[in-house]
Amino acid sequence: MDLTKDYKTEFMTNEGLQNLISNWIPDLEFTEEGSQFLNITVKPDQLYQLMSQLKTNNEANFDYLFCLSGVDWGKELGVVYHLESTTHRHTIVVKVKTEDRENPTFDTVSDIWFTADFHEREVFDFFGIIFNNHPNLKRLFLTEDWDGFPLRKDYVDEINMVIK
Amino acid sequence: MDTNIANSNLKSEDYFINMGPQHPATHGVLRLLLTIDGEIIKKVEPDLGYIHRSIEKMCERDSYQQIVHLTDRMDYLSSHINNEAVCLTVENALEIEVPERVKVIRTIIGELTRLASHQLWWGVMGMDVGALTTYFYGFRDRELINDIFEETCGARLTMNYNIPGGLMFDIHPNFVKRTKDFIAHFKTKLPEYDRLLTGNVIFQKRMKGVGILTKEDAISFGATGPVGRGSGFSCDVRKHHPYSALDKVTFKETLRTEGDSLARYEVRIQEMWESMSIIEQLIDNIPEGDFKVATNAVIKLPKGEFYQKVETARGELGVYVVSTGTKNPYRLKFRSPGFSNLSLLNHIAVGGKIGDLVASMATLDIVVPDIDR
Amino acid sequence: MNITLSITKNIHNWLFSIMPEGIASIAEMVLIAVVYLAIFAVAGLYLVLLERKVAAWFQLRIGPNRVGYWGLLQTMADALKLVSKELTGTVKADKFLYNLAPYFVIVTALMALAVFPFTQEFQAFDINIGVLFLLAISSIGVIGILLGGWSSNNKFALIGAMRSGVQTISYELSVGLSILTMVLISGSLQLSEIVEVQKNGWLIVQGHIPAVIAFMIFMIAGTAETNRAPFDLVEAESELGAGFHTEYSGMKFAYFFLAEFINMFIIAAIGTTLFFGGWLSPFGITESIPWLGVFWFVGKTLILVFLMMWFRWTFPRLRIDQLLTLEWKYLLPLNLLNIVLMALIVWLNLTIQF
Amino acid sequence: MSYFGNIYRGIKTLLTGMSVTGKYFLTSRKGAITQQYPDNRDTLKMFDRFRGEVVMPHDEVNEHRCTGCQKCEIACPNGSIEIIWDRQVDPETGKKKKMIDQHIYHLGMCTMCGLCIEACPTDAIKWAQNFENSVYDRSYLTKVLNKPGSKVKAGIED
Repeated sequence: MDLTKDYKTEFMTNEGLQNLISNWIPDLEFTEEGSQFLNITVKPDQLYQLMSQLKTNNEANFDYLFCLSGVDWGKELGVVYHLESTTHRHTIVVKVKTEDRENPTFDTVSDIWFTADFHEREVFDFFGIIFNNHPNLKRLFLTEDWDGFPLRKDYVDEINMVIK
Repeated sequence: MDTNIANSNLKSEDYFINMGPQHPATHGVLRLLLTIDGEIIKKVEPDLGYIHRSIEKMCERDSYQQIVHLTDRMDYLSSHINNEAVCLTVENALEIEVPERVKVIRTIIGELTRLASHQLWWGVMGMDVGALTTYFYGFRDRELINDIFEETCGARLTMNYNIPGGLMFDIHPNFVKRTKDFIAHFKTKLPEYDRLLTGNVIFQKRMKGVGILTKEDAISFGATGPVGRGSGFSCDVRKHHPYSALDKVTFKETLRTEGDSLARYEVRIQEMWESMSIIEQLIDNIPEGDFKVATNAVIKLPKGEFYQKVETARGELGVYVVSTGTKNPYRLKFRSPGFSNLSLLNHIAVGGKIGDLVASMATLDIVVPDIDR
Repeated sequence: MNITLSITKNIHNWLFSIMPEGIASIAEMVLIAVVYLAIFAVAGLYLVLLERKVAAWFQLRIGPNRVGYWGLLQTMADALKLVSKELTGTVKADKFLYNLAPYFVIVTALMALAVFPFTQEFQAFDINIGVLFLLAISSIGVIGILLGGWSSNNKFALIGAMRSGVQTISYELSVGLSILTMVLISGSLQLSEIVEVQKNGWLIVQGHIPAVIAFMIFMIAGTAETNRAPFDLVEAESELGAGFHTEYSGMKFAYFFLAEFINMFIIAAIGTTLFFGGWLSPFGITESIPWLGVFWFVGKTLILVFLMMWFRWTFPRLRIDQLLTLEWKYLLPLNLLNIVLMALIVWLNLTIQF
Repeated sequence: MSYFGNIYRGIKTLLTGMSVTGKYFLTSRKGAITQQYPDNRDTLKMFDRFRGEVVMPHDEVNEHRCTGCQKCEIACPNGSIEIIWDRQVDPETGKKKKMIDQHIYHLGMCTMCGLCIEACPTDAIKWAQNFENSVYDRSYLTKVLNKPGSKVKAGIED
């Protein structure tokens, strides 16, 4: 097996990626403002379609999900996916947001990238974001009976949290 | 045989075993729920959170200088590299160029940290497969590195030597000599590691073909560091996204294609040689200059999002900062290598024996505080 | 009951002169049992100390050095501590079997000691089926381990106990067959006679190639029989915590622990008796001083014990299937071949005699 | 024949391993790496930069260098430092000046990060190399760094 093959670059610039991806799904938001990567904001119902295309499309081939973080933007809750292609070595950031703070729900990507299994459980644990079709969505770090979602901005725990 | 039992009317239950949170092989407070059939593992479910301190939430309250020391407590065996990750994030966001001297020193200490971490791993690895003596040989050599750290940084484990903008203080006058002495010493000891453990027929039998992870699965599980490279996933951040002085040195990224426990083991042994080579290339020409650049007393990152990845001894550590322009990060996420590496434990352990689970878990080199951030 | 206890003629005669025969023989047996118990409880403790010191020297450490000069009283202190500790147990344990198990282990270990000829006169029990007796006794010990693991109502202990059953039953074959190989050349099952035969040269020399092979198999299988590393799957610290004795504490744990070391001594003693001439001195250099036989016996035994310690502190542990592979695919076929080879050598008179 | 070859190679690797440990066994007298603490307390010297605990050096006339600027208190990530201060009249200049009453240091909360010492503009606090910090009660770990009756050295301004 030729291991150096990994280094062959069919690297795509951010514009190239933008052109490619915007053909798949209409009304995606692209921005590079305030970030070193190309950011795509996608609507929750289109998330799964976009993600599976990012993985399977040969030109994009984002096969490595290196970071999955939940973010509480104050009004909205969302998830940020950092993707890299191990063959082409380009990077992209996908964001998905919802204003529904009571019952935020996105589709799982754990069947596309196995690593998302644990990461989505972590996000569920700390942000209360529910992932549809996740195989084992339950609390990961906290106990089952924990009240609230600690990393949300409106979480209060006057006993254990020291506010400076 | 199995189907006969399943189809019979006999009432049968799964045999559950709680491995941990206090167990010699789980290296800390990791709890594994094992479902076993005799000696064969049917399912492994990690139960985490026994020492979760919510470092990410604490970071949202701390200033950028203060965040650095919290990262010591994540993966305490690569504390210097963790510190470096936060400092690099801040420096890149503020567009500060740190002096060459700082970059070189950071790289040297980073590689020493990697060496120390791998030495400890080697000792514990031997212990997990039942050879208790390795532990002491590993620690004997690690002690020398710890002395170097203690003399220069003031602490042996949680060093907190980096600050945004450089280093807390200059290296100790003895640093160069001690490091060279250590390299000379360790070059004679590392072959001994091979003779004692690697070549041993029992060890080879225990490791070969155990806990196999294919390259596709490694990428999909986000397995980085020696775990990913043992499966042929070229994931060395030092190679692909060089930081500090790593673009000035030549080293080989160790890749193996077998993906079994032995491959992961040998990648780490090889990495120790590479780390020593990196240190040797840098130690004689540490450039003169300042050890830090002045930063504002209150560091405010511009509005935006920043991502920085570094290669710790365990794999790729990512720092994802969302800043709103205040002196605290709005959201800070650590993508820790141990977390992703642990998630594949079930995948590689199912179908093996209990002994295989312990052996492959040892080659994942899990540090629990890194997972329970 | 007409068993010859030949430890010292004087005491024997004295006892029989002051008491009726039946009481005297019982008194003599009790006396000898007490003496053996005292000697080997202390000897076992010092074996533990030796193990700890040897381990320390292998591992660049100093070892116990606080209690007494050079740490000599360390294991005594440990034993005192263990005696004074609370005996804990699980609620749902099978109390009777749980309490019985440690005695099985320690009693069988001490019983086996009775038949060894430490020197010409120093042998409690010179029966003509000594080797067979040893094999029979040593296979009872595993019942104690199985009982302990089963009755503790602990899952780790159960796995450890089951492993122990598998392991001991398999390796007993090899121990037995390698001893049988030596019986072929010595022509007797009586241990004192086996030693007598070796006055013409130790059996490992007399039997040369097959004897060396038998010795190697015996050492491997013997290490496995005593559940010591690299065959310590029964305890397997990094896998099962403490294995079959997870739930034992205090003195009951101490019995298991002591039995392990006495068993190690027994295996080494069998090795000494069968291969290295027992209490005979090399080339008969101290033949004129009979009591020095004890020195030679213990010295040779300790060398073999040290070898087993060396194994333990160097090798990783085998996995359970590899353990069985080693026994059934390597040791057993080799052993059978070896017996044939030995038989041929004895038949064709190719042994080396001085 | 690979059956016997395997046995031969296996035994060879085992003997190689035993030779490594055997060598250390023979040289164990000088090779021991154990530190004989606490027997070696007299000779045990910590490195100069070792972070044991934060202290405030006082000179022979019981004067320290702390002006009470509270920069260390702000820099501390854990709230280990509390400064109780007061505005008092400086006897020399006659002006009102910020003076510390108590510089309280909670060793039990300290993570030895060193940010307070970095932050101090007057080098009033520094690391001490004492590492034997265990006490019988947690409250002993709360220390007042400035000695009773001490005052700030003349001429030190932040």
